Order: sequence, then C-alpha cells, then structure tokens
Amino acid sequence: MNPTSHFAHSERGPLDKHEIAALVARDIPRGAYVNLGIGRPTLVADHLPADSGVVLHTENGMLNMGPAAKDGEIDPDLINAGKIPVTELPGAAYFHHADSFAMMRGGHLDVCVLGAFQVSAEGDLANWHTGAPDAIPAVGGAMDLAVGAKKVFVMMTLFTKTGAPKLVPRCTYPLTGLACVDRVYTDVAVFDITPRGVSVSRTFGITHEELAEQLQVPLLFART
Amino acid sequence: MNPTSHFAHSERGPLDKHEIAALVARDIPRGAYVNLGIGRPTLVADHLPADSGVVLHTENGMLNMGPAAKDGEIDPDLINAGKIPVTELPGAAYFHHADSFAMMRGGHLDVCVLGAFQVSAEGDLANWHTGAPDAIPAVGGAMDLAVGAKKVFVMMTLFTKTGAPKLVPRCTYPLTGLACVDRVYTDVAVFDITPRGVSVSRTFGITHEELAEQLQVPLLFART
Amino acid sequence: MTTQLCADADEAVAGIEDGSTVLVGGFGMAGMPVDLIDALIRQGARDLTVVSNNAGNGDTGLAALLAKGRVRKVICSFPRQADSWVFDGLYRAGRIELEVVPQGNLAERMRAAGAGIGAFYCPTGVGTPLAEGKETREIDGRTYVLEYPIKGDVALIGAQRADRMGNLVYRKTARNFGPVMATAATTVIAQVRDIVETGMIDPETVVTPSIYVDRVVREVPAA
Amino acid sequence: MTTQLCADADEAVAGIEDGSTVLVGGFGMAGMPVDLIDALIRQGARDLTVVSNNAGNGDTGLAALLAKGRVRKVICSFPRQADSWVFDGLYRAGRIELEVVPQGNLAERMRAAGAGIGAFYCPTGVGTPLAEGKETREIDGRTYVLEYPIKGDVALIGAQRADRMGNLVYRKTARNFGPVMATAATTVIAQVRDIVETGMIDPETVVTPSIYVDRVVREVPAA
Repeated sequence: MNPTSHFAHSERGPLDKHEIAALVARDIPRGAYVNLGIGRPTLVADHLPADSGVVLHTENGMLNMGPAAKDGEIDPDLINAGKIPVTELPGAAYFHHADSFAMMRGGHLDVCVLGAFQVSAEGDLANWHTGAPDAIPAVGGAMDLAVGAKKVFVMMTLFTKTGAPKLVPRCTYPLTGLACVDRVYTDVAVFDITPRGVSVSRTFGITHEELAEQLQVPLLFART
Repeated sequence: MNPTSHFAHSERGPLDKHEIAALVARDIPRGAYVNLGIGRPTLVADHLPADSGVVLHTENGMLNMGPAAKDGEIDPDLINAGKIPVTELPGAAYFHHADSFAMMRGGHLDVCVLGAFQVSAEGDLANWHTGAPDAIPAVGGAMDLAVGAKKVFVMMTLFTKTGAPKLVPRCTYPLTGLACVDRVYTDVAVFDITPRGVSVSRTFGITHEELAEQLQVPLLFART
Repeated sequence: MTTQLCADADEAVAGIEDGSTVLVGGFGMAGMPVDLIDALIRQGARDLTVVSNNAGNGDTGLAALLAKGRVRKVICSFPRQADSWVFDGLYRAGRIELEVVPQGNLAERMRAAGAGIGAFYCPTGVGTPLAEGKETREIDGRTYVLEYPIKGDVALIGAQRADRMGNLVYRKTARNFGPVMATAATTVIAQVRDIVETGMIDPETVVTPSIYVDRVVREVPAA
Repeated sequence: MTTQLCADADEAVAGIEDGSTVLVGGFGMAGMPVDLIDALIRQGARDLTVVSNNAGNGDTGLAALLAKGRVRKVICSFPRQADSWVFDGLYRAGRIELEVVPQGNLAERMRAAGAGIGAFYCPTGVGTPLAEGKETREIDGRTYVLEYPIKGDVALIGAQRADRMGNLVYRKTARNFGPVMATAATTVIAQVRDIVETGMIDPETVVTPSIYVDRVVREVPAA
C-alpha cells in the first residue's frame, strides 16, 4: 500500500465523487488486483493511469475486465457485477462463481473498494441494508467482498443528506462485515482504521477541530 | 445396475482374474461413468464391449480415458492413477485434482471397482494397509474411491494364499471405508452386500454347502 | 449415464416433480436458460423451491413462473431490483418464502453439495443478520459460520456449446453459476446455442464434463 | 501483484525461508516442477514441510531434497513406492515426520486454504485409522470428519504455458495438483514450457488466472 502516513490538508472545499475516486485510484498500487463495488467505486477505474497494470476483478467471474462497452461493443454475455455491459482486456480470464468467490474469500484480491451507509470506529461495515423494517433484504456479493480482500477501502460522503455522520462509534444499520474496513475516503477527509484508533490522514476544506466536533469518534491526527 | 437377482451356478472351477474382470464388465451398465482401481480392476476395461459407451475416470484428472498407450503413443503428460501411460478418447475432459475428487466424493461416478484385502459382511472395506506394524502407511485415493461412487464393486480372490477367507464377519485389517461395498466378485462366487445380509448370486465350482462351510459369514442364497 | 439430446425444451424439462428444488443458472441475462424456464412454466410443476442469484425480472422468465404461483420459496442473493415487482408483490403479500444468502455462500454451498462436503466453516456474514442463529466457531483466531450444502433436484443452466456426449463450454461471464449448479443437482438440464460432434471440443477446455449433464437441448435462436 | 518473469530457476526460488511449508505439484512425473526442485536443493532452505502426492522417487528431485536432510515433515497420500528408498530409509530411521492424507482430502484441504474456508466436514476416511482422533459429526444421517486447510508458504508447480501476465494453462493429466496448489500458497512459482505474449491465451481456457501466480520461469528443455 502507498503510505499516507503524513497529514495533508487542503483549503479547498469538499471533494466531489470524481475527486474522491481519483484519490482512491492514487492509493492503488501498480499491478494490484482490485474489485470495485457497484456504484461510486466503479468511478475509480476512470482515474487509474493507463500504465497502472491494475487488474480489475468482477465477482461474476472475470479478471482483467475492461471499461464499459460502448454502443457497438455490447455483448450480452459480457457484463460486470452491476449487470452493465463491459469489455475484456488482453490477459483476461473467465471462471465460474464458486471459483470467483473462492478468489475473494481466500484473500487473493489486493484491494476492494466499496460504498457504505456506515463505517464504525473499529472498521465494521454497513452497506447492504438500511434497516428499514419493510425493506426486502438483498445482499448480493457485499458480505463476500467485505471479508475477502487484503485491503478494504470505503468511498462515501462523510455525512448523510440530513447531516448525520456515517463514520460512527458503532453501526446502527445491519452489518455487512465485522472489523473489515482499512481506509475510508470521504468528501472531507480520509481515515485509516488502525489498531490504535481512527487516524485522519487528509482533510479537504474542514479543520481538525470542525471534524472532531462533528464526529462522535475519537480521532488521531497524523503529524503535519 | 443389471440385476443379478437369480442364482447362477457353474460346474467349472474357480475363475481366473480375466474371467472375474469379464464378469464385472458384464454388470456395468451402458454409458456408465466408472473408475477402475489400480491393479486387477484395470483388467475390466479389456472386457467392456466396444459400443458400451462406458466412460472411464482416472482420479488424477481425466474422463474418457482410453486404453494403455502403445509404444509410439506414450505421452509423459498423459498417465492414469497407476502412473501408466494411457490414451485419450474423443469427448475426454481434463480437470484438476480438487475437481476430480469432488466428482468422486460427490457421488457422480456410477461404479467404482476396487481390489481388497478384506470385505466385511456389512460391506466394510480394507484394501490399503496390511496392518503390519513396520509397513509405511500409504493410502493414495483408496479412501476417496471407497466413499464416493454410487456403486462400489470389489474384485478379489475369496481366499488368501494361505486359505484364509477375505469375506469376513469383521475386517481385521485397517479399514478403508465403512459399509461402502455393494458387490464382491471373487474367483468362486459373487456376493451382494444387502441390508438383509450377504447374498450369493453366483458360484463357480463350489457348492453352497462348501461355501457356507468355508466362510464365517451367514449367507443368503438367491432362488435357483 | 448417457446424456440425452432432447428435441425441444419441453422434452428437456419433462418429469420435474412438484416440490422440487430447482437451481436456475444465469447472472442477469447472461447464462439465463430462458427456453428451459419457459418450458418449466408450461410443464406445470408447482410448490417449487428456486435457487438462483436473483428472483426474477420484469414479467418473463423466473418472474412469470413466480407470477403463476408455482414457487413456494426463493433462495437467492439479490431479490430486490428495479424490475423485480413480481417477487416484491408476492413477498409483501406473504405468499413466497425468501432465504437471502451472500452470493459467494450461495455458490460455495452448491459447490459443497456437488463435492460431497457435509458442511463448511465460512467467514462470510459473521456478525451480520444473515448469520443469526447459525453455529459459529473460532479457528486460528478467526470466526466462521457453519454453512450447509444446497442440493438441487434439478438444475436448469445455459451454456454456449455441448458435444453429443454432454461436455459443455460457456462464453465469457455467461459461465457464472452454470458449472457449479451442474455439480449440485440430481438432474442437470442444459440449454446450449450449439451442439457439435463428440471430439470437437478440446478436452483441455471442457468446463462442465459430460458426467454432470443429463439432458441437453439446443436453444431456439432469437427471431 | 505483478507476476515476475524470472531468468532462471535459481532466481525463481530465491528467498524461500527455513521452516517453510512447500507445496510441490505433480503426479508421477506429470506436472512435476523438476527445475524448481533442483533449484530449491541449491538454494539451501531447510527444516521444510513438503506437501506433495508422493514422497520422492529414485535419487533425484524430491528424493534428493529429502536425502540432503532438508525436509522435516512430508504430508502426502502415497509415500511408499517401489523406488521411494530415500524416504523409506529416513522414515524408518525416525528422521522424518509423515502425515498420510487421503488423496482427495489433500486436494480439498489445499482448496479450502485457497478459498478461505476455515474447515470442512468430509466423508472420506470415516471409521479408518486416518480419522482417529479427529472430530466427527453426523449430518443428515451420514458421518463426516472435520478437516482443516493446508496452506503453503510456497508452491512449486509445473504448467504448460504462461502468458507474460502470469495466466497458466496445463497439458493433459499434468494439470493434477497445480491449479489447487496455486490457490493455496503465499508465493506461487510456476515452471512452464513456454511463455507467450499477454493476450495469446484464450481467456476462456485459462486454468490458473494470473492473480495466483507470483513468479514464472521457463523450464530448461531436456537435452
């Protein structure tokens, strides 16, 4: 992993989703095998340098997935986990679902990037169920992704639309996985979940004091 | 399975190993998927009719194995479980060891034919270890084969060289598998291991009385 | 035993019994055995348990089978989708049972059924609502949930090509659940785009060996 | 991470540490990574645990590694063969440990290690000396033995061809343990007959995807 041990602060305002994706992309090592979850994490692919050598995994049975298919390229037999038509790069490989999830569960992926409703200070992840009593439960591959990769990165806004923090002392939404998140990329800060606690490595348009005030989670700040 | 429910008796003497193999071959249904254990069971292949459609499995990762390779055909990458060079028939498939033993353990083979030191009245099998205290233990695929196939046939002489019966009330040799044998083909008789007991379906050059006298296992005789 | 080449999808699904557990391949439309599902609708078996990644989309295929009230229970990873209104309606009306299983556990539990594994300790889902009530065990400092096999009476799968013996190859991500389901059901029925002579598929490239395949039918090409 | 293409077998086995568990592919000579074993002999790591189907034949390869006193323990299914005199001598002299594992359990235990399974209930060996002392459980009327993963620090395997990215294909029954061992070790080193440009192996036919392969070396053609 690229170290982000020194603290970086930017005076500009919160990042948009593309900027968060670019930040994640910069922290993905060259040649890494990576699964990008459905939704915002997919944007990370757009920010990987052409020569990064990063190999994308899609859990429906493929390594070295290429970009989304353009109009003339659509092949109904070639889709990603979000059921979007995609393309294949040289050196791709296909395999069945049990082999694909064995690859994940066995810890062979270097990085997995996921969205989240909530992440706890211990790295618990909640991203599959809002807890609404009338919601039909549907988990897909979320729990498998959460436990499998060597590093699990989360991409999310730090606050809900109503202003509630999503980095929390303890998740109130149903869990996806226990103590599985390594790093959280948000619009206003990047957090490392460490054995010593939650460490802030970067902020964007927010001060330490403001951040500490708005979260109920004790924060460590890397040295400036 | 071809029924052998009616009793057949032959006046001629004990069968040789080729004749036993021929007997087994006649009981293998058309189109069956079959694993022939190392040693005498391999002889069964020579007695399958050319149009039997029987597909041979070798546990080192192949279906539709052909006959042993002749001189000009030897390919070091194409061997059977006994490490003998073999050939490939049209419609063959290769797979790795975990898939091959999953196929066996999962009960997908129709018939497996094995040799034995001893078989018990309940169908326990002992065929991997003589129990000699100084023997180096070596099991190979014997235990996997014993538990996996839909039908397990044993091929053996009924008595050891010193005249001790090999069909016994309880195995004295270390077991390969519990209650796994369905039918025992020997030089002097064929036995079915049934929930009601050991049933004799054919004899060769031995009378019921002689057979019953020489075995310590209660025998049922099918109707003549 | 010898793989049966069927004249049409109706012949292929003949004999599926009421109360059967039916594994249905496909992820999205890729690998979805559309002809076989349509034939199963005509065939009439009811009180089915369907195991599939999703619980039907739109008004055709699995959704149509559900709409006819033929499915008692769905075991899947992701029932709720933008166009899963048939399932949603039945579920909210209490007219269908649902077991939600993480996608990898769904695959691995079928793999276990096919491989003769009695049960396995799996790290996925530990501490989540989907593991509630399940046995857990700590092994080497990590907690695992005990998961049991899912076995089918019938599997309906889609593949690219069969030879006459029943060996199958798939195409791209349409492979998905097909090879696993083929190992996990008593009767495996494959819909393929193409049937070739035995010997025309390279033995190194066979994905589902013929031993797993009971019936094959060529799919009806899209009009 | 990116697969390393090595100049020779010595570079390929560099860094294997004393005390490592080394998975060694091959069944008979088919798939046996001869160059890598010879390089491991030169490399010098000792106190090794070797996991392989057999325990060496004749005086070369694994047998030579054993003869040099470098192996503390062998985990295998079939150590005793007509030409396994090196192992036999060490074993009878009490100078090597042996764990005999049914061949399918050997494969499945490595598969479990590679697939993140904590343990599994297996029907093989129930009631036999090889299951003595192991936990058992009755599931649906059948008795199973609890088996644990076998994980390697290193796997040495033989394959037919690699592309530069590290995807592997095998040839005929030389496939055997290679694909399983490739999933079950921290560092996977493959000896191949041929290295081709990335894109020259059909993605449908890849048996071991590049993600599992750390180092590749072209084998020295037989003289």
